[in-house]
Amino acid sequence: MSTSPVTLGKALNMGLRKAMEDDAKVLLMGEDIGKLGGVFRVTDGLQKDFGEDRVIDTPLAESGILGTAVGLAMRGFRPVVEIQFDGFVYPAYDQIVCQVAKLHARSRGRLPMSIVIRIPFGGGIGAVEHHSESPEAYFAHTAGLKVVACSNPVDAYWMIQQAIAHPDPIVFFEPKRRYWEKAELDTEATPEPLFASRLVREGSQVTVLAYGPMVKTALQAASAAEEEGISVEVLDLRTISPLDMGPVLASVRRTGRCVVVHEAPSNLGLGAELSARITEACFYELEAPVLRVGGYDTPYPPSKLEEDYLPDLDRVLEAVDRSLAF
Amino acid sequence: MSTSPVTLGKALNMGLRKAMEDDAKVLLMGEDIGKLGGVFRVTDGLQKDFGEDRVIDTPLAESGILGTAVGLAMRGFRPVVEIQFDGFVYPAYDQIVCQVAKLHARSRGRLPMSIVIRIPFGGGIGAVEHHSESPEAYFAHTAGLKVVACSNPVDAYWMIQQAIAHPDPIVFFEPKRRYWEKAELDTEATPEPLFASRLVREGSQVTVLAYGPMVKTALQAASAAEEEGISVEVLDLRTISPLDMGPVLASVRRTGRCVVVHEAPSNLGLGAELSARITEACFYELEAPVLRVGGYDTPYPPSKLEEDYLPDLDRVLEAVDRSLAF
Amino acid sequence: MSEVPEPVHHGFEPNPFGPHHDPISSDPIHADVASPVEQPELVQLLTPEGERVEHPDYSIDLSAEEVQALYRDLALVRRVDVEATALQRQGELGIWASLLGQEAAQIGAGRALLPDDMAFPTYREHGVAWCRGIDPLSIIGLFRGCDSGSWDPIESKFSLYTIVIGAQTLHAVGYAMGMQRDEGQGACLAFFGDGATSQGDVNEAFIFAAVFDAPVVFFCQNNQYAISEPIEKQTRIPLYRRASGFGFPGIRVDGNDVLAVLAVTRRALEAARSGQGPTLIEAYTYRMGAHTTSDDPSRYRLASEMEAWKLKDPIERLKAYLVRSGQADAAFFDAIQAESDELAARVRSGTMEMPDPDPVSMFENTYAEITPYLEEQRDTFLAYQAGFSDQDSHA
Amino acid sequence: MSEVPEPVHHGFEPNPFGPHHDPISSDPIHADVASPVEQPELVQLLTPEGERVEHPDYSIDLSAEEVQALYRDLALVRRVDVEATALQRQGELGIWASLLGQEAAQIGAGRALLPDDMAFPTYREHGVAWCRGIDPLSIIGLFRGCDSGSWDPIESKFSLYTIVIGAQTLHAVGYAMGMQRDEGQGACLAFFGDGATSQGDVNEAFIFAAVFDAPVVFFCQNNQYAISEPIEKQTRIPLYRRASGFGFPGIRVDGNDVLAVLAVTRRALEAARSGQGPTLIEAYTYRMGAHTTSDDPSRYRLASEMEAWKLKDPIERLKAYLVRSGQADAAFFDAIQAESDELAARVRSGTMEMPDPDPVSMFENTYAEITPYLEEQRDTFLAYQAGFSDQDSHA
Ligand SMILES: Cc1ncc(C[n+]2csc(CCOP(=O)(O)OP(=O)(O)O)c2C)c(N)n1
Ligand SMILES: Cc1ncc(C[n+]2csc(CCOP(=O)(O)OP(=O)(O)O)c2C)c(N)n1
Ligand SMILES: [Mg+2]
Ligand SMILES: [Mg+2]
Repeated sequence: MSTSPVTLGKALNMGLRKAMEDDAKVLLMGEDIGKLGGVFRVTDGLQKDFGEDRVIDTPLAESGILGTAVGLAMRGFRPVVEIQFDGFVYPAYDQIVCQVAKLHARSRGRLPMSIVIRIPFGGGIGAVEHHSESPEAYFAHTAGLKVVACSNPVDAYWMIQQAIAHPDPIVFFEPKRRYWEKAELDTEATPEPLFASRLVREGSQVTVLAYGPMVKTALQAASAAEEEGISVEVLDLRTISPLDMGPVLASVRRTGRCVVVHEAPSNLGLGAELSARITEACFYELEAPVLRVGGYDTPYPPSKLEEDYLPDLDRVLEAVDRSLAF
Repeated sequence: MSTSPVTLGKALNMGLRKAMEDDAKVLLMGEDIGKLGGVFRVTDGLQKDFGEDRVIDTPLAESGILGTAVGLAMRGFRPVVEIQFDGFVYPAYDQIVCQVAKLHARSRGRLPMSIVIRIPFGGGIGAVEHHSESPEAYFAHTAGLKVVACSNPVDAYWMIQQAIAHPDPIVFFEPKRRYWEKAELDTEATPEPLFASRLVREGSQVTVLAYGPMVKTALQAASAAEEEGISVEVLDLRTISPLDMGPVLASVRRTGRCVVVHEAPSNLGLGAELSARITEACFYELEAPVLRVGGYDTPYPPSKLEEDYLPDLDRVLEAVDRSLAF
Repeated sequence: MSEVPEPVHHGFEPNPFGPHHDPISSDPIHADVASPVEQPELVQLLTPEGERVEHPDYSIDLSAEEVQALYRDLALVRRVDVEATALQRQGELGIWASLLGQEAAQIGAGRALLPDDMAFPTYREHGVAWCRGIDPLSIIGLFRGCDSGSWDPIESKFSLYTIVIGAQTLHAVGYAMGMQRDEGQGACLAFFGDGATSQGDVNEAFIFAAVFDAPVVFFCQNNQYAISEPIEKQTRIPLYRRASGFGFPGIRVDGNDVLAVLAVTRRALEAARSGQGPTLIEAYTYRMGAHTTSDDPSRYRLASEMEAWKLKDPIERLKAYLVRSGQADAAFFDAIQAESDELAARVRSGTMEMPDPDPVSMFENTYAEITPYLEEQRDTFLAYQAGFSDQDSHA
Repeated sequence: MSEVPEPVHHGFEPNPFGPHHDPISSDPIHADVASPVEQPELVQLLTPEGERVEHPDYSIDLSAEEVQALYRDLALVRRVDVEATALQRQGELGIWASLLGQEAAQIGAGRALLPDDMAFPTYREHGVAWCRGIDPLSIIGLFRGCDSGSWDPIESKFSLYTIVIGAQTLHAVGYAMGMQRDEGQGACLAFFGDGATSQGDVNEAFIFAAVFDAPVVFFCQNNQYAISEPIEKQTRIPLYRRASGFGFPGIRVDGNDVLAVLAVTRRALEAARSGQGPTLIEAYTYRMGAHTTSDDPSRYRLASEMEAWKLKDPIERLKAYLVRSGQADAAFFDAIQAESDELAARVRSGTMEMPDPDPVSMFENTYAEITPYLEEQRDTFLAYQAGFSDQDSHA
């Protein structure tokens, strides 16, 4: 019996451990990931067990981390990079967008670029600025990268392993405010594929799309809607780039209505792309335009205001109602 | 009589000169903008006339350029930064996204952040990699920034001055392959406002939205369509963030159909946002989904393939036909 | 803010920045590489035991009142820090970044500033903020989540706290370039940590400052750790030597000796103001507390290390000097203690009473000229909020 | 590629990297700051007049054949460069970045590489590519717009050209860290220009290399300009001294002296391979042509400067040495001339005959595992293309 309740953070830790055991080329790199085990303890104990050569406390320089990860990947290693917080990935943006994303294409497929960039993302933990951002759209707009987000411990465990084993560079978003949430994890189950969305709650009237931290919010909204007699279907996108449109379109064709939820600012957030694709594919089936519930188009506010800023159950419900009113 | 034919590059040069004459706080910063006058000669002669203190050849470091521009802006200057090519803005991404975009909000409005970031963008000049990118969506998704693109010499002359005089940070995109195109410029005319879109060709059947280099392409497509008996309306967006939705929605309400054209990759490009907003606002008026003609979701290809990669007249027409077929 | 005294002014030592000497040896490859193990001497004017010592290059001559004022600064900022840590533990602050152990580095640097100078802090320079007249409650507001720093950075000549490591060093250089271009008489003082020296931005700041001879002093508090990572993860050689690779002077000062820090920083600022460009000061000190209240230093460092540094405590040291030299008596220390407690009480009550920010403020300052799109979002938000309060009032 | 000879191997000089000496003077603030004006001596084994000189620290002992082989390298890469420039002028290439004047720096460095070493070029290292056995036509393909470099970077141990300034220096350090972690016997050689030294990435590369003792040699070709900007816009002091700030050796070598470059680079690579970490080599040279064929150097530099550097031409210098020392006769030079012309002809015809890339290739290598979304775009594209050729065939 291999099932036990673990937190999302612990599941990631277990997944990383498994990936390191399975493949000696897997290395972890980042700031404070060694003795400290990372500020969220996701790498706890790994340096002790795998040594300083495989769990590398790097200098405090994100471009340096990604740039050296590129060199290690060229040499056949599989670096898994931890960015300490979402807001600190930008110094590495050039290396990610111009090098990590492009080297496979530039080398006509000759340079392996198996890099996983782990980013704890999103708000809701009462942090100071730069610690609560949702930069996924920046990466999803970048050809050459793949982008995924886990929402629960079971996915966290499997997806991190799948991401590490995958040949393409992947930006792996972790919902930081869900690190401490628990679920039963069966480490001997057969995982779902990495680049697949999942129907997490069936419903008939409105499809709600979410990923990462917002999946739970969407599910809560669906429960609340049920009490009001509204049947909401919820999909956990899991993969942000490429989008897995099959299940999304199937659901929207059933319900005729769709609401997309994410913490990132609305303007040019994932909701925009989903709206455009769904509308193009389901033009005659849609009963209402795809509606978006996102962060406002302002810098992430001081934490006393984050509850006002972040999409919550009520804002999702409000959008569901608006959709139904069309 | 103040009208004369000038190229887009020259118009920018004249606009910069005028802005520097009008306000002693205006400084230019960048690589090779002094004696060389910039690789596109947009700053030609300005260092000679305004001195090295106001036209600053910086060290070769984009983050350094933007970071020092922030300090100069705090001190009350109005730095106008030249990024040599689109693909070289990423080392400065952190300073732009975390500092330039946020300092007004972080300081509760106390720190002036009047910075213009000039970026020659787009392809079509047969360049090597990193010299043909269209990164506007990255900036448009960033709250705190404003983003505009000029498409012709007249706009170039006025918009650069308006951008410099504006209190907020602006990413100013220049269509590099149009630098050498000429138009009559009346320097005593009254300019249109900076954040306004413009109807550039009237039509009744399909609205085509474009900005920067693609405006000309859209106009060519409209002419070709006319020969086939199709009436295409073309809008030059001019402002990318904020979008000026008024004229866009008015046009789409008239035509019932819309095609968005840009060189940037389609996934999460401006077309996505425009599609989402137009569909939400004109849900019952649309005869077809908003269609997008963009770059493919691959790295910008070697120049021998750029004609295949870039949206052209034919691809716009093809989308117009598809829209009409709905 | 009435609690904060005026900066102490003094005549400056003669300018130490003469023509540079090139120490190239005959063996080119070893010309200027330091040994990785050797620890250089640091400038010290006060031993850990509080004995006043002379230094061949740096001297300082302060009246008893001036030394007392420094002691008062140190004591008060530590007291505020302790209170803020307690407030965080009690759930009043989201997080707190303690300056414990770094008071002398910050007060020495902060008191070296003249009115025209501009300081660029990280997130830990509460002591420098104090010297610039910033109400501690403004600092606390940031850690409580009310704002991103409510002081006026232009008025107070103290820029906003900067959390993205190293970014502010470039702002300082840019601001200094501005000073070169207008009537500026001042210099900039850019703060950063040992870990920050690894960031590209900090190195680019060195380059811009050197190339433009910008009036800026780089003040690195080497508190031995970047969160959990010891200094060896950032550099092979003492940090102050980084400057030599960029062609400007670097110096290491005992960061727990407020007199030495004051003397060294004054001189570097004066050099910057007089057109000699940048200096790098490495204030060698120790973070006696956790990185922030979220951190657990027991995971990465030994208690014995802390014990060793306790003997170098910056406040005990100055106190010993004041006592030993007869410049202060028990009554003085009692008065400071009383003032500290009063200040702490004010900080505590001020924190508890601090109003939450108005939600609509998040829309208001995104731009100097708000966009129609954001106006719409704001109005929708306000209507939505009003809907709730309607509900509330109807319920 | 049959034209390229095997690298010349030699015994290595005794390891020069002993324990470091610290040149700190008694005046701390001036400890290691160089004068901004003074130009340090550079390592030279051949005077501009082609006279063989000795250097106290660096020596080299080559057979006549070996020196001839170096001459051949220099002459052939220059000839290819001239041909490529001509091809660009004739519209066959979009742009060309000439190495004119930098041949000795590149051949000296390239020939110092051993088979296990890995080189990381900028966009100008055609000479190094040559030493790594890359067909010049592969280089030309990039500038013609056919690809981003068609050689196999792993096979050839020559990474892709990197246009984003400085990015490759971090790749080199990462690759070197990989060598430390597997059975690697080699070292990395990272190329960059004088302008690149201002980029954060390059400085971060210095830090990572120093902290991890990575087997990497940083090879900076100081060709005096970053496009139009002279070296003074990037640094106050000679560039090789940058390394001292990071705690590893830096050395300046006459970049127009192929023997000196070879000797210095070999020794630094050997130090790296034997676990002593990084070295910075500044090859002091001159870009005799334009930055690229798009550039107009007359806007920013004087013809007289060029005249002065012509006297230091790297090829003339080696030729003079060969002649003066009787190691080569007219027949040798004639043969090289003939070989050059043949090579140039092959490059020319190869360029003209170079097939355009298959458009569908732009979709194929974006990912190792293509996404369904991109597959759809590819299929749409293919159908759309097919539509046109249908039209064509119907017309
Ligand atoms: C760009 C960036 N990366 C990572 C972080 C997370 N972080 C916050 S403080 C810190 C350590 C800073 O160390 P140091 O510069 O020595 O300053 P200290 O905290 O010791 O004063 C890190 C890694 C950050 N704030 N910014
Ligand atoms: C990040 C980045 N910024 C700007 C450019 C444009 N650019 C191309 S070459 C060059 C000058 C490089 O100078 P240097 O490093 O001295 O190399 P050199 O060309 O002289 O060999 C510049 C600014 C670039 N390629 N990358
Ligand atoms: Mg520190
Ligand atoms: Mg150069």
